[in-house]
Amino acid sequence: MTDAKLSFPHPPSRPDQAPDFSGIVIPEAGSLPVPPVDITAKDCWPFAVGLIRVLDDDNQAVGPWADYLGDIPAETLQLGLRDMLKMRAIDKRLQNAQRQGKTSFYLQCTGEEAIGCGFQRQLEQGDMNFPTYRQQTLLVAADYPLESLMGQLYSNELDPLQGRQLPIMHSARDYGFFSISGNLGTQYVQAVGWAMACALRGDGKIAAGWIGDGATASNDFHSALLSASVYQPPVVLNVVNNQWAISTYTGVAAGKSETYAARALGYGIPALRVDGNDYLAVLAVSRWAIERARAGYGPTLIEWFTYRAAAHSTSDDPSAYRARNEADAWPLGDPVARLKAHMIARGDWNDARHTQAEAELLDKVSEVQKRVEAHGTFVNPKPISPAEIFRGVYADLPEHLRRQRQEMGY
Amino acid sequence: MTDAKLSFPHPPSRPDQAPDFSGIVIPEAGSLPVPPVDITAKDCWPFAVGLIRVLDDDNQAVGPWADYLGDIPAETLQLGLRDMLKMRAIDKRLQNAQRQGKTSFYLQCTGEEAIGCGFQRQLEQGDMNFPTYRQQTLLVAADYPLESLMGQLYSNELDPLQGRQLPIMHSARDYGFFSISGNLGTQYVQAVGWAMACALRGDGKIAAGWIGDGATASNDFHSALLSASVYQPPVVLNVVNNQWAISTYTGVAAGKSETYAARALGYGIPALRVDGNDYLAVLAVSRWAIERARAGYGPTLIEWFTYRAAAHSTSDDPSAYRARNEADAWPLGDPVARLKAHMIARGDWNDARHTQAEAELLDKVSEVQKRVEAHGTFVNPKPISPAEIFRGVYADLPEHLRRQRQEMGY
Amino acid sequence: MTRMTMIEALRSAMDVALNTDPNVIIFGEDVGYFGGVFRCTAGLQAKYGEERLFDTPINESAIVGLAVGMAAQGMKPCVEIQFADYVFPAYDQITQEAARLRHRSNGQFSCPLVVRMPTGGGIFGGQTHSQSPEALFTHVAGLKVVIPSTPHDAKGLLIAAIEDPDPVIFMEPKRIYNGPFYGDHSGKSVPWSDHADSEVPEGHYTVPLGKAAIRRSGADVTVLTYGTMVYVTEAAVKEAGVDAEIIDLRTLLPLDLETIVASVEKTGRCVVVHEATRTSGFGAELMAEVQEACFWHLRSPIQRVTGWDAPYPHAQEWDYFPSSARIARALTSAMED
Amino acid sequence: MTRMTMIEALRSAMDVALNTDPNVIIFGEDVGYFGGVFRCTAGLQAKYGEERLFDTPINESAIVGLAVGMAAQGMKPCVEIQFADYVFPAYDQITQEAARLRHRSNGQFSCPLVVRMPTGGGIFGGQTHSQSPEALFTHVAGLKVVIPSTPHDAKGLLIAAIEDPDPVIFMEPKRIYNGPFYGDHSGKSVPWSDHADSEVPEGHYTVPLGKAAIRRSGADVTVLTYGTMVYVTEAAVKEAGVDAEIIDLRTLLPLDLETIVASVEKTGRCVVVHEATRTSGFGAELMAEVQEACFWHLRSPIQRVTGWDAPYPHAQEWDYFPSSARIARALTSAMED
Ligand SMILES: Cc1ncc(C[n+]2csc(CCOP(=O)(O)OP(=O)(O)O)c2C)c(N)n1
Ligand SMILES: Cc1ncc(C[n+]2csc(CCOP(=O)(O)OP(=O)(O)O)c2C)c(N)n1
Ligand SMILES: [Mg+2]
Ligand SMILES: [Mg+2]
Repeated sequence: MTDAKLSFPHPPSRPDQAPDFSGIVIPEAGSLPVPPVDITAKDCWPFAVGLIRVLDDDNQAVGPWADYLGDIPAETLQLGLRDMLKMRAIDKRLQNAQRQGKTSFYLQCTGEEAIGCGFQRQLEQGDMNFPTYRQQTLLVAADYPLESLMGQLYSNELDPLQGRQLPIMHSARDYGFFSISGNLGTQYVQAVGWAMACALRGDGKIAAGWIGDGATASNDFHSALLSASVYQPPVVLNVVNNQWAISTYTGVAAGKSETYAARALGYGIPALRVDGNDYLAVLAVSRWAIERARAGYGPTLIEWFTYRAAAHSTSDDPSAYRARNEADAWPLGDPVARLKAHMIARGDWNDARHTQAEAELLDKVSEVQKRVEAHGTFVNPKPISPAEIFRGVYADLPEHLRRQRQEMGY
Repeated sequence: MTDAKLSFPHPPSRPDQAPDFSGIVIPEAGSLPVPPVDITAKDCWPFAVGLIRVLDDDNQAVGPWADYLGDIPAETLQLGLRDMLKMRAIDKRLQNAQRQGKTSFYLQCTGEEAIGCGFQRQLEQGDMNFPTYRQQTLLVAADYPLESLMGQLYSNELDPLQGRQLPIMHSARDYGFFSISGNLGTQYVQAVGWAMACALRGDGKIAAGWIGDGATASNDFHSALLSASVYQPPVVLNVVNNQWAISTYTGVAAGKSETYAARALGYGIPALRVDGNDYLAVLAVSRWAIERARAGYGPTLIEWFTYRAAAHSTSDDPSAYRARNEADAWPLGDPVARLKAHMIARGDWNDARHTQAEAELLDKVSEVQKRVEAHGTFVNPKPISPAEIFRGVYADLPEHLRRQRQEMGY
Repeated sequence: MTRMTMIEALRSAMDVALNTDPNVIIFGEDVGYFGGVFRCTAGLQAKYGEERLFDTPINESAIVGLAVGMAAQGMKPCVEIQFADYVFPAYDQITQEAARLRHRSNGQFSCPLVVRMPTGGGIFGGQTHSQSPEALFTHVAGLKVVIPSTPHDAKGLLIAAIEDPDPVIFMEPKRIYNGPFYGDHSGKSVPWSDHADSEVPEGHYTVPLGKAAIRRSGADVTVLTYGTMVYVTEAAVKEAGVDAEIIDLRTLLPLDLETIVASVEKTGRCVVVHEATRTSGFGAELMAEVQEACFWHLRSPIQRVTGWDAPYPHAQEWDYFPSSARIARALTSAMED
Repeated sequence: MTRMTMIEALRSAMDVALNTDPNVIIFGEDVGYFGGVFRCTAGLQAKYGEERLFDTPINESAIVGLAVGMAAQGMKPCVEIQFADYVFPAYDQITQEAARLRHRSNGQFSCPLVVRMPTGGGIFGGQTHSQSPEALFTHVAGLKVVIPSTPHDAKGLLIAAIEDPDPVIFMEPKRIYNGPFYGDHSGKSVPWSDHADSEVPEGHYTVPLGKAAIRRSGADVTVLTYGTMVYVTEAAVKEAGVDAEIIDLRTLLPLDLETIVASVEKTGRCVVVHEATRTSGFGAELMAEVQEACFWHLRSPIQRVTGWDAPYPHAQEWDYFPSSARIARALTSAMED
C-alpha cells in the first residue's frame, strides 16, 4: 500500500569485508580560509561540511590556517610530539596492566592523541575541560602527575579519588579537568553552565565541553547547544567523531545530518570540522575557537574528524563488528606519524631522535608505573578504608550515615 | 578582564511599550516555489528561513503554492471557514464556562485556527496526530462530537476519559488524536515511533507530531528529530511558533537559531516555514508534507508562523508581560478574517453569509453546551464513581489495587 | 516581623539570599520578567538584574545541568522547576550528577544547588500538576529533601537550603501557598494572615535542615507527616478526638529520627500520612525506620494514609487526596488495637 | 530442556517472542549487528532482520519514547537499556508516559512494552555500572517490575513480560548472567550448568508475573530478597545455620503479598535483603507491607540488609555489596530477640 520504508544506517564495511573509506571526501589541505572571529552560523556552512587541514600530503603546513599559526618554534612541535608519545606509552603500559589483571578496566585513545594534546596546550590555567573517558590526552598535556593518574588506575593510596571511581574516570580540578561521569553526555551542558559562571564573574576563563560522536545523540548535547545558543557564554564545544560508538557506526548517531558540525548551525552556533589527526590543524582551530570564546564572541562547536584505532575498551573486541585493519586504511593517517613526518620535513627531527624519545618516554612511564604499583594493584591490593564510602556523600556526615558506618564496623 | 558577557533574549516590547513587529520580515506571498518532493535538507535553506504564503495583500491566492493547490472548490473553503468559526465559537463558550466556574480550566487557540483546521482536512482516516493542549482545532476539523469534547470539559458522564484528565487534555483515537500529555514535548518522539510502526506494518498511514515554539527546547524535540533523521519514517513534525510560551518570548527558545525550521536542517530533515494565519498556505504545505511522508520520502518539519492572540490559559494574564494589542499588530493578520476576505474576493462569500454562519455555529455550540451541562458541571457536579480511579491503571486490577479500592469503600 | 503568605516568604528568602551572597543566581521557566507562574520571584529581576535572575528555555534537564556546572564552580544556583511533575527530564542530572559530584571527585568539586518545585495536589491540576514525587529523591544518597509547611519555615528552610553546601530538593506544597488547607472539598483556603506561622522576620534567618517540628504535642499516637497534610491531619485529629502528636518532618532527608523515636516511644502508636502514591512512597521508609527503632514500643501496627496507587485523577481529586476522614479513621484504628 | 546461562535464556525468550508474534520488535544501543554488550541479542538480527531488531542512537529517552509510540499502535517493543544506570534520561517517558497511557486515555491507547536492563553490582563497574534502581520504579503506578534470579525464570518471565498488556521494567541481575554468585569476593562465579534452574525448555513457556518463588523452605525466619541476593542469602543461611525460608520475589510490582504473609505468619521473623541503597529502597516497602499485614505475628523487628546510602564505590565494592556475613548477622540477630 505504501512506499514508506524505514532506513537503517550501515557502516561501510563489516568483519568479512575489506575496509572501505571511499565514501569519505578528503578536501585538500589549506583549502579553507580562516573565518572572521565574529562569523555567524549562517556563514559557517563551508567550514561545517568541509574539513580544515594544515598538513598536506608532502608533510608541509600549508594554507590560511598555517599562516594563522605563524612561525611555530621547533620546541612547540617537539612538546606536542612528546605529549602524544607519552600518551601512547601510558596507553600501552596501562592496557598491559589490565591484561595482567592489575586493574579492572582500561580504555585507550589511540589515533585521537592530537586532539586533546593540541587543544590543552592552547588553554590557560583556570580554564576548565568537561571531558569524556577518552580525553586522557588533556591530562597528559596538562602535565598531570603520572602518580595520580596511575594511582587511580590501581585504586591505591595514590588515587586522588580514593577508589570511588572507575580507574579511567579522572578528576583533576587543578589541571582544568572536570570529574568524568559514566553517564554519557551529562558533562556537555555542565560545561555551558560553568562557562556562564565564568562570564558572570568576568574572570576571563572559558570552558570546553567534550563529547563522542555517539553521545551527540544524548539529550544533554541538545541542552548544551540550546543553552549556549541562548546565553552565548565563552565555551568551546568539542565533538570527537571517531566513527564508532562501541559497536555502533557513527551513521546511527548522525542520521541524515551532513556532519555533526552542521547540527550546531541549526542552533545558530558557528561550527567547524577539522582533521583531528593533524596536530597543526588542532593547534590552529583550538586557538581560534578559544580566543573567540575569551574575546566574548560566544560558543563554537568543533567536530574533530578522527578514527578510534583501538578497541572501545578492554571489554571490547572490535573484530566482531568492523573490518580488520580499518585503522590502517583510515585516510587521515596517524597523528604521531604525521607530526613526526612534518618535523622531519622541517628539518627539526629525525628517526633516531624519534626512536630515542619514544624509548625515553616509555622508560619514564614504566619507572613511575613500577613505583605506583608498589602501593598496590588489583593483584596485590592495599585496601583503602571502607569508611571512605561514607566520606563526601555530604559535606558533613549526617546521622544516618554515621549509624551505617557504625553498622559496617567503622 | 574579559569581554565575555552573557546575552539574554528579549521580546520586542513589554506592557509599557507599543507593539513592535518591525523586526519580522514578511516576504511577498507567492515568492517561494514548491520544492521537489525528494528535496534534501541541504537545499531547503530558503524554505526554512523564508515564509511560504499564498494569500496576498489583495486577498488573492498567488504563486506556485496556489498553483499546487489548483482550483479549490468553494465548498472546501467554506468548510475551512466553518471549521475555524466553529472553533472560535467553542473557545468563546468554554472560556465563558470557565469564567462562570463550571469547569476548572480552559485554554483558547485564538489566532491559530487555520493551522490545525487546515492540516486535519488533509489527513486520512487512520493517520494519527500527536497534539499538544492547543490543537483542539484538529478535533474540530475531524468532526469530533461536541458532546465528548464538552463532556470532558465538565468531567461529567459524557467525558470519554471519565474525569481522569484535565478538561483540555483530550484523547480520541478514532479521530486520529493521540492522548495529550501535560508533560511538554513527550508526544513528539512518540509520533516518530508511531510512524515507524506504520512503516513497519506498511499500512500506508502517517503520524503528525505537534509542538509549541517554547517546547522545542525540550529534550523530546531533539529525540524526535534525531530518530526521524535516522529511520526516515512517514511523519510530519509541526512546530506552532506563536511567539510566546506563557510569559516567555520565543527568542528564549530560539536563541541564535535562524528559525525553528532551520534547526531541523541540522538534522538533515527538510523543513519549511509557513504563514500559519493563511488557510490556503496551510492547506498547500500540509498536503505537500503529508503526501511526501506517505510516498516514502521521510520526515518533514513545518514551522507554522503565527501569534497566540489569547492568554496562555484561563490562569494567565498576558498584560503582565507583553504589549497591549500585540495581537492586533501581528503583521500576518487574523486567519478567519483573511480567509473570509479571500472568499469574498473570489465572489463565493459575503458579509451577510458570514454573520449568519457565525451565528448558526454559535447557536449550535451553545445548544450542545446546554445539553452537556445538564449532565453536570463543576458548579453542579454529578460525580463519576471514585472507583474509576483504579480502573485502567493496569489491564487487570492487581490485588493491591483491589485492596485499596476496598479500603476506599468500593 | 510581618505577615507573609508562603509565596511571599519564599520570595523574601530569595531576596535575602540574592542580597547577601553575590554567588546566588536564580533561573527557571517564566521566573524572570514575569516572576514565575506562582509569582514566587515577582519583582526580583527588576531589583537584581537579569544576570542574577533570568528566564530559561523549557528544558528542565538544561536548567539543572547548567546549575550543576555553575555550582561546581562555586556559584549558588537556586532554580525553579515549574511543577514537580516536570522535574523528570532533569532526573538524570539531579540523581547521577548533582547528588554525586562531591563524592565522586573526592571533594574537588561540590554542588551547592537548590531545586525548587511546587508539589502536591488539591488544586484540580490533574495528573500533571499534582504529583508528590519526594520518595523518588529520598532514595538518592547525596541529596537533601525539604518540604516546608508554613511561611516561617518556608523562608528559613529556603535560606538554609541555599546556604547548604550540598544539593537540596526543595518542594513547596502549592496547595498551601496562599493559606493553610484543612481538606475542605470546596477547595477554599483560609488566608495565611490568620495563622501564627505567617509571622516571618523580614531579614536573614534560617530554619536548620534535618530538624522536624512538633506541630501538636500529644500522648496517644504519633502522626508523621509533612506539607499540606500537616493541616489535614490537624483537622483529622479534631474529628477523631484523639490526643495525637503531630510531627511535621520538614526535612525528609536527612530525617530527624531522634524526634520521631522520642515521640513513638512515648505514644506507642504511629500513623504516617502523605499525598504521594502508597507503594514505595516515603511512608514506607518512615514505617521501616519506626519499626526498626521502636519495635518493642509499638502497641499497634503503624498505619499509612496516602494517595492511591493510581495516576492523580482530575474529577475524583477529593477521593484521591487523603481526607481528614481517612486520617481520622486511621487514628481511631491505631488507638483500637 | 537444555542447560542455559541467564544470557542464553533471555536470548531464547526473545527468539521465541520474535518468532511467535510479528508485533514484537527489539531495539537498543549495540543490540543489532553486534548483539548487545552482554550478547543477549547475539544472532537475532541475522535471524529476524533489521526491521525486527536494530541499533539505536545513544539516547535512552528516544528509545523508550519511540517504543511508547509503537506500543500505543499495537506493536510490542522490547527495548534494551545498556545498563540500569543509564535509564534516567528515559525516566520521564517511562513514568509519565508509558505508565499512564492506558489510564489517562481510558483504554483508547495502551502501552505493552518491556524495558530490559542489566542491574546491580558485583562486577567492579563503579558507580555507573552497578546501581539497583528498582525502588524508583516500584513507586510508579502503572508499571510492573520484574527481577529474575535463574535462567529458567528469566526466560519464562521475559516471555510473560513481552506478552503482558502493560509496561514492564525488566531488570536483569548482571552479576548472575553467567552463573550464580554466592558473594565470593574473588568475584568468581560458578557456572550455571551446575545449577538445577539452568534447565530451560527450548520453546514457549511463561512464568507468571506477580508470583514469588520459595527458594528454600524454613521454619525460623523469612528472608525476602531477589536477584543476585538470592544466592548470597543462600550462603548466609548456611553460615548462620538457621532454618530460614528464602523467598525470591521475582516480581516486585505487583507484589506477591500472599506468599510473603503466609511465610512470615509461620516464622514470625523477617529479614529483607537488597543491593540498592537503604533509604527509600524497596526494602522499606517490604517492611511496611509485612508490618501492616503481620504485626501481631512478628516476634522480632524486621531487619534490612542493603547497600549503604552512598554512591556505589569502585575499590570498596565488597564493603558495599551486602555480604553473606552481613546477612548472616541479621539472621542471627532476628533469631535472638
Ligand atoms: C547515558 C549512557 N548510555 C549508554 C552508555 C554506555 N556507553 C558507554 S561508552 C558508549 C559509546 C560512546 O560512543 P562515543 O560517544 O562515540 O564515544 P567514544 O567511545 O567513541 O569515544 C556507550 C553506549 C553510557 N555510558 N551512558
Ligand atoms: C516538561 C514541562 N515543563 C513545563 C511545563 C509548563 N508549561 C505548560 S505550557 C508551557 C509553555 C509552552 O509554550 P509553547 O510550547 O510555546 O506552547 P503554546 O502554549 O504557545 O501553545 C509551560 C512552560 C510543562 N507542561 N511541561
Ligand atoms: Mg565515537
Ligand atoms: Mg508558543
